[in-house]
Amino acid sequence: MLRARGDRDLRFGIVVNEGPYTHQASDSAYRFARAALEKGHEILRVFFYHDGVNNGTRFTVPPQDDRNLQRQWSELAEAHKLDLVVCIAAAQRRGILDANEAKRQGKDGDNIAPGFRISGLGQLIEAGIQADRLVVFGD
Amino acid sequence: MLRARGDRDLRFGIVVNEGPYTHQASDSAYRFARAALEKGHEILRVFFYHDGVNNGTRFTVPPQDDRNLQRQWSELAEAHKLDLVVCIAAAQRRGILDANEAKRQGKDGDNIAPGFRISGLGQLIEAGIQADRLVVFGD
Amino acid sequence: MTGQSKRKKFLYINRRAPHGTIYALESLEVVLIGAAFEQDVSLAFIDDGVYQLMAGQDTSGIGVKNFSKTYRALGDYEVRKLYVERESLAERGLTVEDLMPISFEDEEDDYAEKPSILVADRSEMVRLIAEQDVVLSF
Amino acid sequence: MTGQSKRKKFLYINRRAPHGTIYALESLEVVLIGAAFEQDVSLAFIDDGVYQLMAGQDTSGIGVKNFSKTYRALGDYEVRKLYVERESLAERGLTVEDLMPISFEDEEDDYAEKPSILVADRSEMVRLIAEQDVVLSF
Amino acid sequence: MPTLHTVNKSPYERSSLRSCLDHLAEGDSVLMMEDAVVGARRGGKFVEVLKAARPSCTVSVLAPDLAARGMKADDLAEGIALVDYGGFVDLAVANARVCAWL
Amino acid sequence: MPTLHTVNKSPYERSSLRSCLDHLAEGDSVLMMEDAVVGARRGGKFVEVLKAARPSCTVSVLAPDLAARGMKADDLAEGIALVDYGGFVDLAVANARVCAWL
Repeated sequence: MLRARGDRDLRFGIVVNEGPYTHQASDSAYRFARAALEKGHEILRVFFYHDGVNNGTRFTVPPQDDRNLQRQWSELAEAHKLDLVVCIAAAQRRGILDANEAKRQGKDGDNIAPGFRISGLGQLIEAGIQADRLVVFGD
Repeated sequence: MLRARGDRDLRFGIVVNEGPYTHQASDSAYRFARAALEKGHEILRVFFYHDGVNNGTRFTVPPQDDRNLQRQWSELAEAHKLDLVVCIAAAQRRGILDANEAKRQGKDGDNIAPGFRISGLGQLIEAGIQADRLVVFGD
Repeated sequence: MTGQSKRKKFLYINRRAPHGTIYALESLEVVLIGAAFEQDVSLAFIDDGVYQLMAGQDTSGIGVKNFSKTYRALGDYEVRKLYVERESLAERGLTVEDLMPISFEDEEDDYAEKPSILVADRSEMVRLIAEQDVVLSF
Repeated sequence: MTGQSKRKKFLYINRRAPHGTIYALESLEVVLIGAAFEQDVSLAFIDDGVYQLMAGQDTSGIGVKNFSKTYRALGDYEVRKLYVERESLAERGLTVEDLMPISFEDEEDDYAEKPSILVADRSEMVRLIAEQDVVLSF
Repeated sequence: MPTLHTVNKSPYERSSLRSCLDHLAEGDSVLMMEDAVVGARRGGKFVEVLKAARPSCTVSVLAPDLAARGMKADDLAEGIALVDYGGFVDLAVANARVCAWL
Repeated sequence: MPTLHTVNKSPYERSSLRSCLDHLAEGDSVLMMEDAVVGARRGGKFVEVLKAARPSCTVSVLAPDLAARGMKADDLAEGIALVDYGGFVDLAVANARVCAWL
C-alpha cells in the first residue's frame, strides 16, 4: 500500500457531517479516505462536524457482526498518521468530551476515542485552504 | 397545571427518533408532551430510538444562550414522573451508557443523564399496546 | 383503557431505501422484538421502502451490515403480511420479480408455503392505515 | 502546493430551511469563524436555503435559538456576497422583499451602505460554483 | 375513525407531503409542522397540490413553526387552519391514530 | 476546470439530484452514490431527467453502493458509468473542486 507520492498526488481534506450508523456518510468517507491513501494521495485532515462528532466517542458497542466505525477511524489514523479533528462547538452540543474539556466544563468523565482530538472550526477552514480538494460527506 | 383527568384524557406514548439540536424532532416532542400534560393527558412513556438516544447524555454543554434539551427532558420527567426510556440496541451503537452497561461492556465510564433509563425495544411495543395514541417525532 | 388485554393492530411503514440510513435495519429490529408480543402485525413498503426488499443485495463493498436476509425469516416470527405498494414499484421501474421471494408455512393449511409479499394498490394502503391501532413510521 | 499563502475562494452553499435542522445555524458558525482567515467568501442560498434569510423569524414558540439576526452582522465580518437564487425564490412565491435587509458599509466608497444580498439567476450560480477553490455544502 | 397525518419536511426538499396526501382516507387530518410549514405559503408551488387533496380532509399548520420561518397567518394559502401545540394534541385525541410521514 | 458534483440521496425522496443537474457547467461530472444510485435504474422515473442534463457532462454511479441495493451494471440506464471508490478519488482529482448536494 505504501508508494512514493507522485506529481498527480494531491492533499485531501475530508469533512464528515453525520454520526456513525444512522447515515452512510461516515462509511463513505472512510472508504474514500482508504482509496485515496491507496492511490498515494495524502489526507491532510478529517474534520468531524454536525453529528459527525459522534464518530469520536469510545463508548460505542456495535453488534459483534457489524463494523465498529470508531475503531476503523482510530486504526486508519494510527496507520497513516491521520489528523482526526472533532469540532469543539458541535461536540459541546452533542456530548463529546476529552479530559481537558470535561475538566473545563465540570463534567465527571469524558468519552473521546483514541486518535481523535477536539479543536475549533478554524481547523476546517485551514483544511480548505491547505488541501487541494475538500470532500464533504453528509446527509 | 395540575387538574383531574377527565373522560377525554388519553394516555400518550411518544417516540423521539433524532438527537438533540441537529433535528427539531426532540424540541417538537418536548413541546407536544408539555401541551398534552397541560391538557390533563397522561404521558405513558417517552421512547428514544435511532439517534434519539443521544438526547440522554449528560455530557452535553450547549451554548449559554441556547436551550439545554437534555435538562429540559430530565426536569419534565422529574416534575411529572415521566418514564424516559433509551433503547439499549440503539444506545450501544451510538455510545450511550449507564453504569450497569458500562460495567457489562468493559467501558471506563458512563454518560446517561438523570431521569433516563436504558431498556429494550419491548418497551416501545408495550407503549404501543398500552397507550391510546403513539406519536412519532423524527427526521 | 384496556389496551393491555387486547390484541392490537400494528403497522410498520417503511418509506426509505436501505443502507443509506439505518432506519430500515432498526425498523426490522423493532419488528423482530415486537413479534414476541403477539400483536396483529403488518409491514408496509411505500416509496423508496420497496428497495428494502430487493433481491441480491450485496453490501460487502460498502462495509455496511447486510440484514436483507432477515426479511426472509419473518415468517418464522409470525410476521406474514408484507404489503408492497404497486404504484411505488411501478414508478421505480420495478416489479415484484425484482424483490426477494419471502414466504411462510401455513400451519392451518398443511404447512403449505405461501407468499408473505402482497402487492397492494395505493387505495388498499389507505384502507390498511385506516384500520390500525398503532402506526410506526421509519 | 502553496495553498497556505494564497487567498482562496470559498463558497458556502445553503439549501435547507432553518430551524427544522441545525445545518443553517452551524453553517453560519463556520462562516463567522472563517472570516478571520481573510479568504474570498461567498454565500449561496439555493432551494429551501432562501428561507434562512426570511425577515421576521420568531422562534420563541419552538424554543429553538433565533440566530437569524446574525446574518445582518455578516458585513462587519467582511462577508458581503450573499447570492440568493432567483428561481428558488420564485418557485416558493417569495420575492427579495420577503427577506431581511442585509447591508454593509463600503469603506472604499465613503462608507456608503450597500446591499449584501445579490439576487442571482441560476446561470449565475453555475458560474459562481465554477470559479471556486472550495465549496462547503450544508 | 380517521387518522391524523403529520408531515415535518419541506415539500420542496422531500416527497413526504405528496406521499402523505396520496394516502389520505375520507375525513383524515393533515398537520404540517417543522420545515413542512413552508409548503403552505400562498403563491408557492404546493398550494395546488394541497387544494387537490381529498375535500373531506382538513389541513393545519403548526403556528409556532410558521412564525419561526418568518411567516404569518396572512401568508397561508386559503383553507389552511392554524393550531398551536395544544391544537396538535387535540388533533391527536380527535383522530384514532397518528401516522408520521418522516 | 470543471466540478465534480456528488449526490447521495434518492431522487424519489429528495430534490437534490434535480437541483444538482440544474446547476451543471460544461464538462462537469456527477457522481451518484449511497441511496442516490436508485435514480439511475433503467425504467425508472429519473432516467429522462438524467438524459436531459447537459450533454457535455458525465454521470457515474458508485458500484459498491449499487450492489448494496441489489442492482447490477445491466440495470443502469444507458450512458451511465460505473466507478469504485478509487474511481471516485480519480474523479475528485480530475476536477478542480467537489460540490456535494446534501
